[in-house]
Amino acid sequence: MDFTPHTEADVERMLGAIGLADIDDLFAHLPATVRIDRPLRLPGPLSEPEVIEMVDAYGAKNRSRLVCFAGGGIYDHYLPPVVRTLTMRPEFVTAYTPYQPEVSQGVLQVLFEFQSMVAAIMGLDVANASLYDGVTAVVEAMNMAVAATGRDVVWVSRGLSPRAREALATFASARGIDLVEHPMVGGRTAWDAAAAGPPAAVIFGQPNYLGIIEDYAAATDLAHGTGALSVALVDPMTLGVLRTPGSAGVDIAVAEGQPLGNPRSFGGPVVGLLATKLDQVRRIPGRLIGRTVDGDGQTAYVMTLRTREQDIRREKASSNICTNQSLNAVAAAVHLAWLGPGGLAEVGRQSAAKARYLAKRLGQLPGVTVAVEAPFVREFPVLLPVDPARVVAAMADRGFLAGLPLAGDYPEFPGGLLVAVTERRTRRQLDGFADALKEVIADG
Amino acid sequence: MDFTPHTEADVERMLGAIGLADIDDLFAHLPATVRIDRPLRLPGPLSEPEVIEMVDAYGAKNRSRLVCFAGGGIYDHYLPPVVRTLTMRPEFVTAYTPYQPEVSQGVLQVLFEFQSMVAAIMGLDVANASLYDGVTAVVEAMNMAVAATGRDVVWVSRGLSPRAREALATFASARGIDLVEHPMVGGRTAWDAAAAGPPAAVIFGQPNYLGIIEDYAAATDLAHGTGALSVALVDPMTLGVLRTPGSAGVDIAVAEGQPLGNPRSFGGPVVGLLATKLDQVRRIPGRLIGRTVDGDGQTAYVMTLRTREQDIRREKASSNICTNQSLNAVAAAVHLAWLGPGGLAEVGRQSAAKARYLAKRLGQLPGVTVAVEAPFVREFPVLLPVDPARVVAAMADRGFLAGLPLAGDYPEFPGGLLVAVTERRTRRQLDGFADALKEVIADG
Amino acid sequence: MADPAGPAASSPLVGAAAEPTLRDLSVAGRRAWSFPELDVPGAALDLPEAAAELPALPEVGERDLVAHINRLAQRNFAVDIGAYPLGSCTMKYNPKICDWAAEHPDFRDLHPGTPAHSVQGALEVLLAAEEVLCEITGMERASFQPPAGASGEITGLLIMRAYHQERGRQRTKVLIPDSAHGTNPASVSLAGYRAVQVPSNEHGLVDIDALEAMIDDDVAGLMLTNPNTVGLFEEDIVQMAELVHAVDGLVYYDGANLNAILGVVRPGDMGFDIVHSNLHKTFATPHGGGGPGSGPVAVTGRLAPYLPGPMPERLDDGSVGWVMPSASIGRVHGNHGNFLVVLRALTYMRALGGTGLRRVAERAVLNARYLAHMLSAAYDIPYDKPCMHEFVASAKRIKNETGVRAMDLAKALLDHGIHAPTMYFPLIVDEALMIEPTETESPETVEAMAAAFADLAVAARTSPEELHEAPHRTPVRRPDEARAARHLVVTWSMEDGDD
Amino acid sequence: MADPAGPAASSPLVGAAAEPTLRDLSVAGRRAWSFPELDVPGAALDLPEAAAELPALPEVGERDLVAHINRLAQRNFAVDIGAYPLGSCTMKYNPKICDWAAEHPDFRDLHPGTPAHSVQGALEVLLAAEEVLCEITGMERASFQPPAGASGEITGLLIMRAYHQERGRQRTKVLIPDSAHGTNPASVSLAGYRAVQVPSNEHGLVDIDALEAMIDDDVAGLMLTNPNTVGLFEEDIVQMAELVHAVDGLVYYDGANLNAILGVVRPGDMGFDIVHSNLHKTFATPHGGGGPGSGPVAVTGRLAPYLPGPMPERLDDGSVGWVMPSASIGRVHGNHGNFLVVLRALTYMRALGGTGLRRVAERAVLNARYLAHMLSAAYDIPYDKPCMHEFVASAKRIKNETGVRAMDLAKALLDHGIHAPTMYFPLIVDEALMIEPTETESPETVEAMAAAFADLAVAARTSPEELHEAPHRTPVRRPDEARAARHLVVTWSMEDGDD
Ligand SMILES: Cc1ncc(COP(=O)(O)O)c(C=O)c1O
Ligand SMILES: Cc1ncc(COP(=O)(O)O)c(C=O)c1O
Repeated sequence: MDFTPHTEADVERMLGAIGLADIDDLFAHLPATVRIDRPLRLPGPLSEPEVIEMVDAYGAKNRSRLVCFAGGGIYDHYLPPVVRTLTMRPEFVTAYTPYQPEVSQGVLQVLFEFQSMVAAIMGLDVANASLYDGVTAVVEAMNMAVAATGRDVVWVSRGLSPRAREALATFASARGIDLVEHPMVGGRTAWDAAAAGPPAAVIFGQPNYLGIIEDYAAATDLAHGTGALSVALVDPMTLGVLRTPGSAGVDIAVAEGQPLGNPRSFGGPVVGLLATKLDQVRRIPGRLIGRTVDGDGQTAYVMTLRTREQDIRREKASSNICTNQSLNAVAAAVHLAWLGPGGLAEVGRQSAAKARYLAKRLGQLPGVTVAVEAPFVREFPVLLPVDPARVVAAMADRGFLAGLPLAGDYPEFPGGLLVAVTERRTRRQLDGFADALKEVIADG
Repeated sequence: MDFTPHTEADVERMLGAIGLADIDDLFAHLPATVRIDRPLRLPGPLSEPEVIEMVDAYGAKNRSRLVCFAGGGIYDHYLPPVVRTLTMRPEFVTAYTPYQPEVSQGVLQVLFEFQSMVAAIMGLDVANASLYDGVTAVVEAMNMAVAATGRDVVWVSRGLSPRAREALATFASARGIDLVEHPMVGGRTAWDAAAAGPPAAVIFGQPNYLGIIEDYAAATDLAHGTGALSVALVDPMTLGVLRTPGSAGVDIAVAEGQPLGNPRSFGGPVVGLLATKLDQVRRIPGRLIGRTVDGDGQTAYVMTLRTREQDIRREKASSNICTNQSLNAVAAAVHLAWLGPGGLAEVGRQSAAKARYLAKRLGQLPGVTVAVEAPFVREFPVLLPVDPARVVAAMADRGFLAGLPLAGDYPEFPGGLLVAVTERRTRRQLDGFADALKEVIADG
Repeated sequence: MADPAGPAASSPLVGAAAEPTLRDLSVAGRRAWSFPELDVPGAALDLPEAAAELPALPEVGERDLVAHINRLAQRNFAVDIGAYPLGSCTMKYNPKICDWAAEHPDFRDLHPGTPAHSVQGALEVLLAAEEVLCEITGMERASFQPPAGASGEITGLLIMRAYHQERGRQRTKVLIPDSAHGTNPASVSLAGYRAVQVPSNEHGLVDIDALEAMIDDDVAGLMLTNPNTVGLFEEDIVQMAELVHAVDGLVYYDGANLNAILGVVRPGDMGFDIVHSNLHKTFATPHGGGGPGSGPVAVTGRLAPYLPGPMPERLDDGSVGWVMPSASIGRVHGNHGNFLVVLRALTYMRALGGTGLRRVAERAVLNARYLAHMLSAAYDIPYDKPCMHEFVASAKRIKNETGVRAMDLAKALLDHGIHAPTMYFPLIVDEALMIEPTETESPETVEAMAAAFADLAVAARTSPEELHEAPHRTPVRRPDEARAARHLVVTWSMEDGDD
Repeated sequence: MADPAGPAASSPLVGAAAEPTLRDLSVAGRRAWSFPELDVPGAALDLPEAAAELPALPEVGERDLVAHINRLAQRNFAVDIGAYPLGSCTMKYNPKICDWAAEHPDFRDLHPGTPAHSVQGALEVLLAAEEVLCEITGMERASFQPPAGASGEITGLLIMRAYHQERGRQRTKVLIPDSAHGTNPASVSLAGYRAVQVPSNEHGLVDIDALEAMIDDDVAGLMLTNPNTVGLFEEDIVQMAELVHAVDGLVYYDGANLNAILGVVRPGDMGFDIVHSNLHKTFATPHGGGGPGSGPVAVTGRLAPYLPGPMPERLDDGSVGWVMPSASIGRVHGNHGNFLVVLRALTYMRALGGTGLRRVAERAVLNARYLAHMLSAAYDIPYDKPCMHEFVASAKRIKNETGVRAMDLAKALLDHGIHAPTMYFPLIVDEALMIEPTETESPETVEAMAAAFADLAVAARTSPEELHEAPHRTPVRRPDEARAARHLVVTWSMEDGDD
């Protein structure tokens, strides 16, 4: 295929106008030693129907229709078609970052509404216009806390997503930040007030990676007692049934926003949410949309507090983020509006009720126990009598994505499998899952 | 689900404003004898996820992925995704007929471009803004010819689509129009100049229903010799390789436009095309878009020659058509522009070459013969040694929609199967089809 | 817009320039199409009647094509942009879930010639939709072959004709109220009947005495819209039906707009024999700028044998097959009608259920009644009967006092961000503005309509000339329609004539 | 627009009113959501940390939500509407077939935690894309974990750091030209390095003598964009790389915009060790109003062990699995990066093939060179070297003579139906207008850009005040950005402050 409109005659004419004889002359001033005198060795070109054939062929090698019980930040919630329909408007899809507000009010206002709704569900003052994902949002929160406190130690719950802890490790060392891990006891963080400090931040998951509800006060009091910022990685789909992090004293709340408007997408593109208190607004990473008026007094939206950003502040910027996940934020905004207060509550209520139902069913299977006593919301760890990796493989043959094995991240749970439930799972699927698991375990 | 925005409070308030106490009072003035005092006995209501479940369940009972060799007006050509993307813009999908040109320039201009491109591929002066489908377009053409000539006899080739001949019969009798059928010999129409007449129209298919190329001059000379209008039902996807009906002297060319921009859709919605000469323009049925200027001299498009239409002319209208197939016409326009001259020619060339290849392969199978000698374009009849209906069923089990049995429409071809080929069929599919057919025949 | 204009100057966001046509954008050698190389022997085809040259189509690349169509879309108003109170057109919001259904590959990619055993799902959809439609209309059987309302009308009238013919009668007249939609008389003519107008009375209803006087045994039937096109319910409907039945005529219900009666009254209970309805008005198919639609015809048991065919039927083996009704009028569409539109309608009817459909009627009427009430101060509402889902207001008084016509008011409404109502229809009301808010508009939106209309009534007095010039913000304004007909340019190959 | 305004008054087609927010549209009790009844026992949950009240979200029905978002979309410019010559942003047209691929259910519905055996197709896509990217850049291995260019930069710099650390060095400096994109210095700081600016010479290229003087063994590496941000090719690149390598520093290629060099030159052949590229600029992912993107990092063989992980690898059994590189810097994204963007890129790269990618470079440069040539009459082109895919023009002379600034010209361009170029970047050029026509614009469109710019140069002299006021047709004009920062309103719950 060819997406350049130029005909040979066009090329001739244009070359003539700029006084060149041959198309290669465009590159005559490049050092001959580095110019390549051969075509790139690549498959293709393909016609459009052949491209479709290729993508279908790759796709056929995926089991994309497994009934999903995997979570860990990415969930299979119901996504109404209207969200894609609206999000895929070409005016959103093919616009750049809204540098020219006169012709960008659409993107700007939707992102303003996104910020407003994210701040609302978090119970905090302000939110930014999106980050890459939940895990990098945790890293940005760490950087905010370090900048805010001038400290270089960060306390991290072992219950925080292992992926987030890995990313923190990747970015902390280069900047000389020490990460101190606090253990879990009975599925909840056992904070050690005597750990090396003082910390810039106290970071935990709510619910934590095992799906267990942490004690908010334990973390936020600890943080505030030491003058640190409390940072919570929350599950947005539980915010209809759990109190807001803001109301619980969290200073920076971050989240993996995928379940809001975005398909699982093999993990990307998704969207990171970050909300905080007004006093931290000048340390917020990335885009921030503000409301103002234009010359005629007309309401208008613009990117604001730009001096935080890399293109203005360069090496002193609050973050290096530039391109973010705007289109995914648009999808999240549309989905949040579709859900409204009642819908978000219903998602939480049904997911939790169905998770309990499944946990009960699984707990009755021979050799299977729910790993911890502590209350969970919609995701929970079970201990299996058989190697979870083998169980997941066998369950896939039965049409289920059974969950995420825990042993790799938590050796303390050798037979552990993390099972997630959403409102989308029907009772038939829950019962089918339990029955299939029973068979698989029986087969050993 | 509920798509009315009213809350109970809204309803209260509004009823109060108009002085009513109860919502049922809105209907108090209706005769009590006919008011129903029970809810309608219907399944539902369903939530959105349940609606999806229902549609998926019905869909699962269709074999929608059969490799398609059926034609007869509806074909499986390659439909580029860009056509749907553009056609489904909500501004096209959710607009009414463009009665207010000031806010309808989008639909009006696309339909003007549709008319222009349809006229171009037909080689005629003017085209309308769409009819229901190809078959009803034939009926409209008959009515135009009757109005133009004041005659009440119409000559019809037996090679014309049986569906079109059935529809002509449905509508002719009520208006006292006699249909005279002209036989086929060797797959082509054997016109009988001595048939009862004089005719208002001479109607034939090009290619005819068997896929055979008719002799244009035989039909048009006959028509013009008797002062009738010649009417051809053409296959738009062959117009890149066959001459235009206009250049061949056809007065009214009609077509099933489905392959232009529209999926097979179980036969509807599709789109009927109708093009004719300028001297017939005031008899054209349905919408016609014209170009003009507005008060500021700005180019503008409007519906024109409205006095032909039912809302103005009422019982004297050229047709009763009102709602037509605009959105399908938009899709056809986008697809025609995507194809351009080269693409339409390539579709015709490849479809024809592949049809010949398959006909050759099938002709080599034991007991199978190509039914007629005469040259075809991309669809052709074969005679099978086994009941075609049974063959089609057995081929479906092998993943093919083998074609359309002929015996019902043409008893003279008891073992006949009409096989259609498009550019989309790969050599692998063509060979697979031949191999599968061989097996099926062998199994009897 | 500033000159010279860049490509996007026709986008209302930044300009008001005319959008060039594809032919203006065409450059020899450009292309969007892309196919694999031919993978079978491609010897010269040497076909008879072969083309001498390539089709005269424009040559554009994908990039220019995409931008062109997107810009054109932005130049069009639509329900999904804002309120569209176009009377008799039922421009309600249609749920996106129904669009999803119509795009479902298990239906979208079906060939109509697929044998019944391989399309049981599609046939069951037709049966299920038929059941719902019959319960709503109080009829026995329904055919979905008619692709639109007008097609439903001619189908129903051919059934009427077949009914009388079988009884050896050559009746010639079909009675139609003077307020009838234009397709009614047009369909009557196509069916070989003569349309005879029944006058309306001062209440906007059929003058039943006049009707009675017209009844004789040359009357094949009566064709009626109820609620009629002025939005009023024909209260004497039962008597009217009896009058027609007395001469063994048939009563036809134009149910293009069922919104107002869903779950309230049923044509069958009122004495109707034949009912067509517009799925594209009442049952969740957006209008697509003029289609596609679906105009199913439902009939009483005794008329079922005349329905067009083939019809889907549940067979003894439990599967669904195609069966030709015993006395079928024949085929009225090339395939099975606009099937995907029927699928949309079924999803909508199931999503709402009986209670939801009744709610549609209640709120459609409530919105109309509420709006009529708010307008009655500044506009004449010619009839004293309470309206159903729509109503007609007259600008006659305003015109007499200010010279501002219904057309001026309709155009000016566009400047208020609301689509114009239907103008000058029905013909029995001077300076008619026919207004249908529909049930999917919120009270706030209905109030915004009322405020805009009120504002216009004032403006008609304060600045009539401004209204004569309206609209003021749209990319084109009052195109010259007379010129369009005089200097006919209906393809880009025709020379633009000039005055 | 006329008051009172109806709902669509914010659609540029009929009005210029502000669009209300969802909060303005919210009415207690409205809803769009719809779920089945709970089908398991739903006893009270009594969770700890339970919510006391419902989330403070707006309440709107589907109809109002749909119209609201559609109206907002119409208030936004986009490539699919018209030309968007925004320098350094590569706002080219992206083929719809790539959108189709990104929506493919076999990929869209995959959970990232699915074991490798069930997602072989996805892993093969990653391997295939890696191969192509390595051939294009002349590198050995590449990671697609970085979700955008800036993320690619920090990833590359952490690899640089790991390289030196493994060799027991604590280097502190990374050299960056003064023309570098803002993300470069920001990333350098995040990587724990100090960014040291290398000056440009009068040709707009890196001053190689100044560079040589800065080289010492405290230099971890050099970070370079080539073609640089003024659109010129760094002709001394080979020597520069040698200078840095001489102290065992690493040379980093900011390949955010590869358009100009596809199939022409390869960073690897120029001596670069680390390359990030932006799939969302060069490889068919539209920009989405600010993302998502994908910023893969490709490296030479010796640096492959440091890449983030896990990486997809072909295993002995022929399947593809996840493997952690031996000295990996660790994880930089929660999952596998923006996978669907990579899928788009692969479809694009395959559709074009080697010849097609070279054509992209040729025509991107041809369009830029042609436009620069046409502009040179009225605008200063500060450097004498031939440009690559983009160029910088300076409005300095115009400003001095007329007071019209680059900003005025950029805004006025909108009134011509063309998006504004990048303004005031790079910082080394006064009144910079950075212009990138891209290869997907036709010669006619490029000529329309030239005509518009020429018109503006004239207008600057004839009617400067009109340009100070531009744009004139857009729904809002020159919003007060200072006020936005002074009276911060970043959510609808914050009080709008007033001056
Ligand atoms: C009352 C009435 N009858 C008949 C019709 C004709 O229906 P259609 O446009 O689907 O042919 C319409 C709609 O235009 C109508 O409003
Ligand atoms: C030269 C250059 N480098 C780096 C970047 C940053 O890339 P991203 O916005 O994807 O983070 C960009 C684009 O903004 C760029 O143009």
